[in-house]
Amino acid sequence: MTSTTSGPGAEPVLRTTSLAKHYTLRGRGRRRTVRAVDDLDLALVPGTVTAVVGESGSGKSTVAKMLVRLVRPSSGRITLDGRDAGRMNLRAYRKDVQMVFQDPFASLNSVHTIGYHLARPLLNFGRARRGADVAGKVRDLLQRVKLDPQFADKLPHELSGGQRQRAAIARALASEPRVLLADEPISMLDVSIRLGILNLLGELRDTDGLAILYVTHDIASARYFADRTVVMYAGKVVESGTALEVTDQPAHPYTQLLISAAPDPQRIEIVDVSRASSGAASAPTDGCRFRDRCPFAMDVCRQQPPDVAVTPSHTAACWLRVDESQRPASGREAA
Amino acid sequence: MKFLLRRLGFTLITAWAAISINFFLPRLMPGDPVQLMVARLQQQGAVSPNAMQAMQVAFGLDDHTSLIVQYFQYWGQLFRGDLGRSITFYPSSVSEVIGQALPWTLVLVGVSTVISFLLGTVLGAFIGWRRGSWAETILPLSTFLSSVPYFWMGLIVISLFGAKLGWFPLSGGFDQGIDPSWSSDFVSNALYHAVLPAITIVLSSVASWILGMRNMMVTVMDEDYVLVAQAKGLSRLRVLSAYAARNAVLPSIAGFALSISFVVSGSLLVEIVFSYPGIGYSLYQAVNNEDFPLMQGIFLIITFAVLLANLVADVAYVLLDPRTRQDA
Amino acid sequence: MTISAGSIPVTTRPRAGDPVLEVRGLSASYGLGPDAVRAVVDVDLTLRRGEILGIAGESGSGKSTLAYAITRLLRPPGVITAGEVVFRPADRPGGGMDLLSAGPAELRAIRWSEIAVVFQSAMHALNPVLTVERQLLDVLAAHRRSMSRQARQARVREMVEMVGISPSRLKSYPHELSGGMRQRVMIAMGLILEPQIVLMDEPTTALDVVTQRQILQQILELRERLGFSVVFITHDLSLLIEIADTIAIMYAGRLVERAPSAFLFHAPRHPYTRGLLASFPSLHGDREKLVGIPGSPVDLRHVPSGCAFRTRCPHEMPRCATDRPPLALPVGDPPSADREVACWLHDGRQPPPPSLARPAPAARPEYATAGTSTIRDTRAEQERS
Amino acid sequence: MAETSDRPATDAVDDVLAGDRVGGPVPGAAADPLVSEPADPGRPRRRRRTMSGKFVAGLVILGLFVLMAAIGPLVAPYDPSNLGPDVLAPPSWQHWLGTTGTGQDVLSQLLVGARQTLIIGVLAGLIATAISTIIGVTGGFVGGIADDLLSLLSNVFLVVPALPLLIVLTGYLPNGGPVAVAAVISLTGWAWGSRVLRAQTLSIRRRDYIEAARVAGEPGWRIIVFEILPHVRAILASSFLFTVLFAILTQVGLAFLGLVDVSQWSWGVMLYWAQSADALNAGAWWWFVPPGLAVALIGTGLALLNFGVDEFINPRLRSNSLRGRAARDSAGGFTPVVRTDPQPSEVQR
Repeated sequence: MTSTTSGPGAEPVLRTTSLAKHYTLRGRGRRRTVRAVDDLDLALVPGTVTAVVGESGSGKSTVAKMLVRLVRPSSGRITLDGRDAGRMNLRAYRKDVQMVFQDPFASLNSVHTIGYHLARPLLNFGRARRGADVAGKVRDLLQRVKLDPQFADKLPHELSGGQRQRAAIARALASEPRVLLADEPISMLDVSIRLGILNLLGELRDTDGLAILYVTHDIASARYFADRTVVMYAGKVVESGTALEVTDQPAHPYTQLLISAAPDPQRIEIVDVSRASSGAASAPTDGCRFRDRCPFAMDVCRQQPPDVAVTPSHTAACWLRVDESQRPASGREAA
Repeated sequence: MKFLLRRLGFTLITAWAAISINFFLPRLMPGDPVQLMVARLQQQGAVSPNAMQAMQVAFGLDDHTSLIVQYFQYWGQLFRGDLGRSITFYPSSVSEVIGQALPWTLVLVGVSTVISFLLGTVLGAFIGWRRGSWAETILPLSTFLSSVPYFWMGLIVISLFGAKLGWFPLSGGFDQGIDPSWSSDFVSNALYHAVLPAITIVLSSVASWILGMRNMMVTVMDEDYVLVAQAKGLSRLRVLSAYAARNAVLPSIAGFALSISFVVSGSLLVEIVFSYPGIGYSLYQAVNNEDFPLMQGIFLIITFAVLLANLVADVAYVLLDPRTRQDA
Repeated sequence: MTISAGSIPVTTRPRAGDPVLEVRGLSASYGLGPDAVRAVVDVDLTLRRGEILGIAGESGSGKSTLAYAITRLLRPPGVITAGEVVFRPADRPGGGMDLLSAGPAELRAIRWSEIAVVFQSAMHALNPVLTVERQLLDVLAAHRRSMSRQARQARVREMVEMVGISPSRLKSYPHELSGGMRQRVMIAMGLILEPQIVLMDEPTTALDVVTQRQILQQILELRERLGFSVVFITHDLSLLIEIADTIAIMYAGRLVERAPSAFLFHAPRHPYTRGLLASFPSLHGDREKLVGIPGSPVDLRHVPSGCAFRTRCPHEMPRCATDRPPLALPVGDPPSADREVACWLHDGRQPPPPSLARPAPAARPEYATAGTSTIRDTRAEQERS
Repeated sequence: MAETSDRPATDAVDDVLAGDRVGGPVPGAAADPLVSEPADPGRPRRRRRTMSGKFVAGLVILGLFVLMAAIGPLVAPYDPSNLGPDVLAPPSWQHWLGTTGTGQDVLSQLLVGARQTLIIGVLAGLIATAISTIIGVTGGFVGGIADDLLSLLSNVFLVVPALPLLIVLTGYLPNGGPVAVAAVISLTGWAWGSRVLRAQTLSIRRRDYIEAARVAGEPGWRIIVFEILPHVRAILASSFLFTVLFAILTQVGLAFLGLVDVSQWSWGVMLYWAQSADALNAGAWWWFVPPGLAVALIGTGLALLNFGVDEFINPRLRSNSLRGRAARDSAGGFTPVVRTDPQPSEVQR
């Protein structure tokens, strides 16, 4: 019944169109443009988790920061329910779009109690009025993230990492958002409690129909938690599809590399990744950005590969997926 | 060398600011500074027309050109080394007065500051290295020393080593009987006179270098690379010098800017106590005689000297820290 | 293979599998007196020649403290309060030396030449104001005094090439290198004296997965070639299972389980180990709901009585609160399994829950043995030349 | 007064415990090694330990001087300006600290002068700290061109030698009261604090909790007041103490040169008269020693207090508790072995 308003197939609540962020680095005598994010089309659907997977320097965190409007996009559009986010009042926008930060040891201010952290957004977004109202709502929020209500009076340092991250999630929920951006929400936590946090977010997706963006470097956790996975490399999306498709039948050489490099106790054969040079920092800014690390690189890779549909829900931006006859003459670039 | 270029730019801007302050201050003060000063000087006796003239020139009141024109004229004079005429030592020019005093100060303050910096840094490195050892008992003492006014320390040193023990002369830069020259007699006499003021400056300023270096050392000792150096089985000396102290000294050098103007200010007062024939003592005489051209000239010269010292520190910093050379 | 003419008689040459480092009853605290935090308590461990011994644990498990206590590199207020760390050098058969009673000079001589450390963050572990070459040469200057200047430089070049860095980068300062390159430099530095033991404290945690994999491969290859033993410390158990021969799991400063890695992965005996294994989502198969471990990692300032894990354990029994289980061979496993667990479920008084009683895989995995003789040979050759 | 540490400072135990936590930074979570981080000010456990001996000693010394400033003029045995018959008398029962060249009572001058000295020091400290907070925190928070200009300004003021500038300034200003002197001193004394506060604000501004507060809908002013300022408290305190010390030393210097109203008793003015009357050559140590010693003591008190604050900001600066061989081992990079636990028994095997 809820399938029209949430879950896969529903209308996206938050959309980006050709979103880009370019930084200009000065120094060394010349200017250098870093294309942190380029030409990003993303759709966050209520009741689903979209994972953005990539290494450091892939631009994945910049995506989250642009979506919560902490970073101003260089070009492109963000729309919330079809409305241009750039024209929306910041507070009205953030009422619907909230964020959970990576490091719960850094995202809570050590001088304020957990209760203060939760009360502030309640008041700022008009979800509660001063007085007893706030205390009750704070209790509700804590319960939703499975924390004891007495945590309201504690300071962040009295909590463990997992408890802090739950408190941070509770804060993000205070405005009753429809979109939750989670930037590496478990990477700073102990292994044994990571799944607890992911499961909590998963429950929120199911019960509240939240659209969740899950930014991570860990493709296995994306496979576990996400409905869709988007793989980014050096600011560009190289592959996207359902989480299982992307990890089980990776279509892009970069995704394949990521998967073969990930720790995997069940791995049967050892994959040799020693030839793949590392680092997205020096990636080319034109054509396929992965080509200097790609074992299959061809001349044609100097040109931006199109998004090729592998299945109806799965695309990869790679010339290998384009029939040879369809590829542009490679000699042109070489000349 | 982007870092050095930036520091050079900063130095130029600061020099420009100091010069401009020097120019505008008397001109923008409420009331007529010359009248004010004449009134003050007249309490002490008659004002010579020459002094009046010197003051009017200093404030640009002798002719009635606009402020902007005066500003450029002022710059022109500066480039010719013309800082106006001193009232105290009329008809000597300010440049002459400063020219006579400056070498004394440069040698005394310069050498004492370098000694103090080196001594304090070495001591601080050692105390920070041997945390918890007896060496730390120096800390309270140096805390006390760093709070002592320089000139008062001078008074104590004089009364102890000069008046009471008679080991060193009480004041002056050299004995009256000897004419300044490069003879060994004169040089040794001057050095003899410089011992007490130098001890005063070192004693008063060394403490802050010790404390600063000790704190940096303690912080750096917690860095992983020091642990690695120890894990590598390097000798104590190597760990201390190439790893710990080498890194800890960088902020100390960077902090030179913070302290050098402090030390110089204090040292000027030390000269006064010792009647040492340097810039500080000239400043004292200028203050006592309300000799504004001389005061301003000295302010400029001291600022330039401090800026120069800072530039030297910057160069040292670049030589010691490869990270600043990144954009070379 | 030539029979070594070096000082080591062939007959007593240590074999792969002999202990090279034995830790007995090691305890370490932060601070002294009643406020002291006991970070490592009564740990027994044996590292064998050519072996990769993995130590896994979460925050507060004491795994890093253990590693640094072994080398006596624990910083103030860290203090070692009990135990022995016996290093058995290959060239001193039979006799070992206790690192905890050794003097500074002895320790300094052993450090790096026999026991090297690869630190977690190469960014912070390299001195920012010295060139990479200088820092590598430093080691040789301290330990190979008789080596000529040219020989030292040649050795440095050889080492960086071995870890896949062009010698042209030797004049670089650490900040001019990428994270992966810095970590390689650290590894080259760790191996330059061909130590018998290399301690690796989360050597790849700060790196991207691909770089991490490359560096791990390199470590494995170099071990094949040089035959050193590795103590590999990490929070990432899934990684450890792939590379380690033996794995020790720590919780609240104590060892709770130790087993060959295949046994540990397929047939964990401690509920904590099992919980940890279930905390890593798989890259294969069906998506099942995993739960991790309830509760929070232990706070070393407030360790529960008895078994420290009981407050998070699904199988807690009354005696867990009062008696601390000893580390012992689980009842039901043959002694040849060479494994230990500290859990009352395996003392034979009750059948362990099925999830903790799976049969171990038949064959005991062998760790690499090939390199051990190689390292001795090169040594001997060096001594002759 | 070195600047605070380079790397995030935490309690050593916490360092190690936290170091175990998932082993350090994750790709992309670059720690900024060039910023300092004050220890959580909210921790009562730490606060208790911060009350180190140095801090308490500083408090006691300063308390005594504040008391002196408060009741000094009331308990002074003589009018400090009263000329007495005993000229240049050494300490005696009539005059505990002797008399000046004109027979004035040194003890009375010292007691009365405390108030003026302290008022100018504290006033200058307050004004300078206010200026440095406004300029430093604003610059650090706002960033961009405004920040560049503000930090250039404070750097210029930092480098220009204060005393000669003050001499020129006070020379042109008619001799003013304590407020004027304090104002002029604070004009040259704000830059240090501003620089440190700016650096701190700059590093805090990039912390996650500031961005999280923005996302939680907090307005800018609330972020400055409730999120940033609590974290610069310690630095604010340190900067204030430092400036008070600077102001006291500077005003003593100015008074010594006769650049303040020398008819109002302060310790600097006492030294001015002692110098003018050539007390040194007269051997009248009781004339110039007490005021200088008082300045040095009050400075020591401030510096000790500052140590307490510094150690609060950077707990690593605390003295080590290890002694003897253990300390030597630990300085040499060898963890001390202090066998407090029972020796390993042959157990469980």
